[in-house]
Amino acid sequence: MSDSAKMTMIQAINSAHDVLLENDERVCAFGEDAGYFGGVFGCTQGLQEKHGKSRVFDTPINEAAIVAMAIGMAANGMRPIAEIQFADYIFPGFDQIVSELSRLRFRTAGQFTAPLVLRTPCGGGIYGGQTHSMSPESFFTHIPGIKVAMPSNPYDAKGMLIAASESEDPVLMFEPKRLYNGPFDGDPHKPALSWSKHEKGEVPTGHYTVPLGKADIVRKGDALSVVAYGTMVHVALASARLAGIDAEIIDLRTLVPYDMETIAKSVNKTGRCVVLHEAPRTGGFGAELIAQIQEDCFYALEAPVKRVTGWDTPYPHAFEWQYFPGQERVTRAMIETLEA
Amino acid sequence: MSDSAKMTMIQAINSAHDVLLENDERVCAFGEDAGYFGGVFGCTQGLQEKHGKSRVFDTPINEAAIVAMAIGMAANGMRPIAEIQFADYIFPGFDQIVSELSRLRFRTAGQFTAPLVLRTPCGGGIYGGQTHSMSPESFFTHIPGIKVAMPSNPYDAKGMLIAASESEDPVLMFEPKRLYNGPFDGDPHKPALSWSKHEKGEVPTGHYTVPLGKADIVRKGDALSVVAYGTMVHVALASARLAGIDAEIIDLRTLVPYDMETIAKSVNKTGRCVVLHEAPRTGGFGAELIAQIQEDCFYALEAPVKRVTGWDTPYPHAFEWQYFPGQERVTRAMIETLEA
Amino acid sequence: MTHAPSSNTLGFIVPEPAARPGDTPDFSSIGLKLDSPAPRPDPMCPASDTHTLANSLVRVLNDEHEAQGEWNPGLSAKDLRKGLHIMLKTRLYDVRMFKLQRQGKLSFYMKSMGEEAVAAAAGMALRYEDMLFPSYRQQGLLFARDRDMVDMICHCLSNQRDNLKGRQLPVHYTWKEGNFFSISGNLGTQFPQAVGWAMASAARGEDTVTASWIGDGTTAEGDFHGACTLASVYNAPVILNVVNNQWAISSFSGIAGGNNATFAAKAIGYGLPCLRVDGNDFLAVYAATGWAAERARAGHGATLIETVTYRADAHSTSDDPSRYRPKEEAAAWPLGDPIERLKNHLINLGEWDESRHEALTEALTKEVQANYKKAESYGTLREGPHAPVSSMFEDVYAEQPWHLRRQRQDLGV
Amino acid sequence: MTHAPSSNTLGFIVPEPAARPGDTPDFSSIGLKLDSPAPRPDPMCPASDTHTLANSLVRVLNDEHEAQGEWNPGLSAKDLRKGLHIMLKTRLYDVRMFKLQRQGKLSFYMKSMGEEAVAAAAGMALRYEDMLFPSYRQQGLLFARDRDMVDMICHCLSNQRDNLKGRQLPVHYTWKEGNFFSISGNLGTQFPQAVGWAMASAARGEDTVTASWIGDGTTAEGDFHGACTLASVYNAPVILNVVNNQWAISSFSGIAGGNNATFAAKAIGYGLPCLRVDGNDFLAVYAATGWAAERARAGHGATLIETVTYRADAHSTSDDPSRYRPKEEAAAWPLGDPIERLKNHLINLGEWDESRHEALTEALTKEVQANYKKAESYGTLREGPHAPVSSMFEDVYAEQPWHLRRQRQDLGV
Ligand SMILES: Cc1ncc(C[n+]2csc(CCOP(=O)(O)OP(=O)(O)O)c2C)c(N)n1
Ligand SMILES: Cc1ncc(C[n+]2csc(CCOP(=O)(O)OP(=O)(O)O)c2C)c(N)n1
Ligand SMILES: [Mg+2]
Ligand SMILES: [Mg+2]
Repeated sequence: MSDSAKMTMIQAINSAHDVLLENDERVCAFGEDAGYFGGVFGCTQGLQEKHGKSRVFDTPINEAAIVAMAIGMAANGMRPIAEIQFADYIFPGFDQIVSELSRLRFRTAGQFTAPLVLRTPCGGGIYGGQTHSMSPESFFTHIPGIKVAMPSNPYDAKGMLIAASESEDPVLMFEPKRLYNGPFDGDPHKPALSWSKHEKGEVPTGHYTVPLGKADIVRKGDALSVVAYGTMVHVALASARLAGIDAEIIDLRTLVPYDMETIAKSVNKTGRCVVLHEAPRTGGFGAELIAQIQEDCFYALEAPVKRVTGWDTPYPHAFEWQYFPGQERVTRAMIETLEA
Repeated sequence: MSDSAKMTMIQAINSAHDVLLENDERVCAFGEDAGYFGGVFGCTQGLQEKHGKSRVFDTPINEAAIVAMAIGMAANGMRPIAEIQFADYIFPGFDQIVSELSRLRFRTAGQFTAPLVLRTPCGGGIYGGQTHSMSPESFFTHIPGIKVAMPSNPYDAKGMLIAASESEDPVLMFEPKRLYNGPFDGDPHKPALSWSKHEKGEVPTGHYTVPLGKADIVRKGDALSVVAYGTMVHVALASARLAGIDAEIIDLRTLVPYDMETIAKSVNKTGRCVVLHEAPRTGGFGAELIAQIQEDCFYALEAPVKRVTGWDTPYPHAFEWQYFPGQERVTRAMIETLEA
Repeated sequence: MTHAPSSNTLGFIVPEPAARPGDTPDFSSIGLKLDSPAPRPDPMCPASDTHTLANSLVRVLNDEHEAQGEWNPGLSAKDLRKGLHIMLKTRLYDVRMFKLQRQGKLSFYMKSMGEEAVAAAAGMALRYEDMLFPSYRQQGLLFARDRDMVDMICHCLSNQRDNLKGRQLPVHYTWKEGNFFSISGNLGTQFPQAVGWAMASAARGEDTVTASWIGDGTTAEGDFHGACTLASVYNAPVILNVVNNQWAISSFSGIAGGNNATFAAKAIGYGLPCLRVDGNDFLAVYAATGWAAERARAGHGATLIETVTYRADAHSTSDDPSRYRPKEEAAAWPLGDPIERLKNHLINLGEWDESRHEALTEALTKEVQANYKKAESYGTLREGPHAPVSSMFEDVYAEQPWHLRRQRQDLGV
Repeated sequence: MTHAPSSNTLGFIVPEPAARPGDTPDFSSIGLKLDSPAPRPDPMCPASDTHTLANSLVRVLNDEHEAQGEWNPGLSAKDLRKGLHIMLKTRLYDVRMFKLQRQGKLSFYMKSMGEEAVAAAAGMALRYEDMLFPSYRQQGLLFARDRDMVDMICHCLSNQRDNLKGRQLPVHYTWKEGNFFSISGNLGTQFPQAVGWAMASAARGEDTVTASWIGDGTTAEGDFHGACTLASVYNAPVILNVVNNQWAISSFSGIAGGNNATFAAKAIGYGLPCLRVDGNDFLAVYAATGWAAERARAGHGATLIETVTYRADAHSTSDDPSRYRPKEEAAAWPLGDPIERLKNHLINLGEWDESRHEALTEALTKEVQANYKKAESYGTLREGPHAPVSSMFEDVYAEQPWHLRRQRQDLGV
């Protein structure tokens, strides 16, 4: 059994890189400011010094080129892990992801593949304004051929990143930046919490994986099911606890392919469900989950499945907490669903 | 009352441009091959000759630059209508759409706006393979700040394009290319039909609008509701007719903002619903519709809302008709929903 | 500057700056030819006549603080003092705002310290009707156009007087009345938009010019290429400025390709004219901007200008430059400080002196402080008051559609 | 070629080709200096030593069909005949496939008529281990690497032997064993990918080279800029080819900026070396490719090559060029036909004659026909047989996830 240590999510992600770079010479990591500096959040800090400049390096500011370079390298036998500095800035690379990365295996009938990881910090809660706060996961869940994941804690972040890099498929990993340094339960007025006091802040220092495609039931309950991922997992937990609701809370972890088996089992048991995400509502990933839930669990459902989400507006700087789907809204949705 | 004429969808779109260019000197139209040649489908044919090179012109092959140029022009008082040659090629411009076009009014508190139209042919059915067949509308329905539309016939195409260009909001109009030259009911073995025999092929030659945001009930019925848009409207009509199902068929026409009032009224009446689109299933726009339908009509629903969609794969060249959600699958879904 | 890579071993190269923390600053490799002043071609010349300028440097102020050479715009002492005023105001504003961020009053801030001449001189060289598409480091343009500083601070505080209703990060100004476009947080996106704006002006037969600014790092984005392509193809009346301040965030200009060619040289491949300018020389930036504006206004199309300068402070309040470059680098920067240089030039001319400078500094410091106090009276980010919460659901569309109305109601506002 | 735009009225310019349908073809403006042959710099030279070549033309075969000058690669008669063979095979294959599309056997086709030398010569100049990232107009590379023509046709027919299982449009070949990447329908995307591939080769210390090709129109895409930036910054062993065949679909090279600078000149802004080559001169393309490959293989990084040629036929089977350019334009193209020129050169050398040429033409025509017959026996797009329908759900992911399994079951396959 390997040793473990208290880690923040940043340290856990850093450690995943380190393990991967150590174990597999095909792995390399790059991105804007990701080399010498180690990334604006420090996720690759110290790794260039340790593993060398051709393994961990800076890139020009061109997200399309970053993705394309990663595709070319991955197709040619490497295992790149590319950082997009903020999820808000992934869109110049969208074409390379939709048109190229996701289809390479399919259109070449498996002759060429691009097993790589794109990772990027997402979500609000740090007063980043509309260009440092987006949760754009839903744009990517509609792309056949890539896997999409979002961990909610250091343990999962490391295990999923290792699993992603070892997967034969391209994986896009969104990292809720508000969770980087501590869990966040949606209450901005409370002092910041630390991962060191959280059980998922205890992270093995060596190699391990958390499988993609498997959700985690983070709280057992019988009254209703809550499907969440990323920061919203913590908001759901706090809301249920504070309101004393016997909610079963599912941390989805992987969005594509999502763990419908776990969701359906829970919803078939509880008969009620709320789906949460920070991204805007219309066309958000919650819609997909609900469409599938109502199809697979229709006869068990005793109330409509509610969504609690960000609004259909850009993330407004001054209204961070009116935008963020916090405890009040989550609790209200749970109660309404219980009473419906 | 203005005169009317038989028009294909291409001619109707061309006529909309013509009317707009004639009426409003702020209007201009451009795109790859859209100038001298008049577009690879002919949607702007003859317009450069008639209105001049500074009104209708060719662009470099750079979809990001096309969108950006249109934004700059629109912000500076023009009313650009830009063609993206195929919807499959819109993604290099995705960043300009998500990060810039959609947010300009919001982030400037209304000081600057970009009232422009992006139009692009979408959808399969012409053996275009995976890069000339996409229906990417769902990527855009998750972007607050733009309107998204997809007409299903020449009359609507012209009226909606004029409405779009006269709207103060940016509008993205998807044109199902399989409908350009005639209605298509999903049966590839039948000889191609012509718009000249279709009532919606009769198009006023002058100015008129079909309002954005309003769905069209193209067939009244009591047994179940079918929500469709674009080519799938015709497939739904043919399927209901051939199977003798008393379906109410709603041509959504505008996806954002969608006409929930019309949908809810119908579903509350019929208690059953099927949602159709050609785009892949996971994260498709059908999911949004279903999530909202089950929320707003939960107690009226007698069966789960089914989706009939393209598969979660790229559009495969040789399996055009196995991929396309044709009459057989649509009929089956209607029957299953009726029997559920 | 263009050279064959020195390696002939295999493996790819990751460029490194000449100095990292602990090293002695070294600017010998950046190819500044300070001795041979660049000639001034006729503004209506063929683009190719400017291409040798890609590897030289347009300068007016020499090391003795004299204005010299063909590029000397011959500004009056009054205008020179105005330039100094704008730059100094920019710097003192920045200093104060940065400090206020540290005190928790603002969420974020970005200074333009060391590169104030870029915006101040361009702002003065352009006409008020000329349209500006700046990046986040040209706040000087606002001062050049006399924007109310209280309004600027109110924006940075996201308070109830913020003309952007609290929707944007600090520093991301918009000011339509001043012909100042909306600053985007997304790098490079405004460059091709500026070309579109310029084309619309041209289409209406106006003789206004549009100018845009991006950083050295941002030239790597696809939008840079799109802008240059559009500007070249359509002969748009636009000035495309690359502010080469040597650094992106932690990555130096070599990571954007700056080791292998100047940023001005990128014009050559588009057949655009280019100027490479001493960005810390107020007069040179003024003259170069004027040259490009005159050309564009006459229907001769776009110019790419590289202003060579140095980001003398952190990238933003989120940054710590001592982690990736020597602390002494700013002081070692061979082109000096733009304020000092213009000040010394004015003193040389007998049109300024140390005590007037001190007095101005003090007056501006007080002005900034007073303006801050006034702005704060309209609220702060943390304490409010802000725009009404319901305004968050406005301006997404021209009219609020049903789903946003529902969402607003759901929030109870 | 770089010049000041002639307009000095306001309004933007939309460039027009010199001739439209009905006009007399006119290539006087495209700036081909056929008289002054380009010098051949040392392949290890500084990039800047090549930059004057951006406005000249690397040629070996003169108008008298003699091989001359520094760039003459001195190929053996055997190799010259091989080149001729590849080009002729490409052309006859194209002609036949185009016709078959017209007969409804294929859904779509794209010829490379008039520009066969580009792929044939590069294919021969590179090593088999060198990696190819072509566009859809370099089918000649496959012939240069002796790909089985039956396999190629089976792909175009989407039949059961199609190595892409019917998933791709015709002409969008992939052939891993031949170190031939997947052709994308999306323009330009493969250019920066090729740089990434090259970097991986370099990282492993291999001395293979990667080559990619895009068209003149495609240089406008952001990915072109991304590729050049990456290639320059990381000194990647890659050859970036711009095939300037004068036309995109209906838009001429001026709409991509080609009126204001050559495509080769775009290298200058990246500090990359460039070569501008007579693309209809088999020997020149061979020599230029060899030069760039030698440079890259030695660790001196990337080269941008512009091959100047002419798309002598329609863009694709969906196109009708007579609607936007004079029918006689191909015949008026000043650089002639690549096959004719190499043929005449061989005849000049006494290594070929008309009757051998006729015999080869006949043999290749028969070969193509026989291969088509054979390929057709494996099925056609319309009639099948194809890969099993269930294969549509494979290769989306390495393993089929539950939702695709469900969808497959839903289709009943
Ligand atoms: C598309 C995009 N990618 C990344 C970022 C993050 N980012 C903000 S500023 C910056 C560095 C920009 O450097 P440069 O262009 O040189 O401008 P400077 O800050 O030096 O003025 C980066 C990478 C962004 N804002 N937008
Ligand atoms: C991203 C993208 N935009 C548009 C198209 C449509 N399209 C296909 S080929 C073509 C013209 C390309 O011209 P060029 O690059 O000169 O190549 P050529 O066909 O002449 O070899 C266009 C516009 C596309 N395939 N991909
Ligand atoms: Mg910079
Ligand atoms: Mg071409």
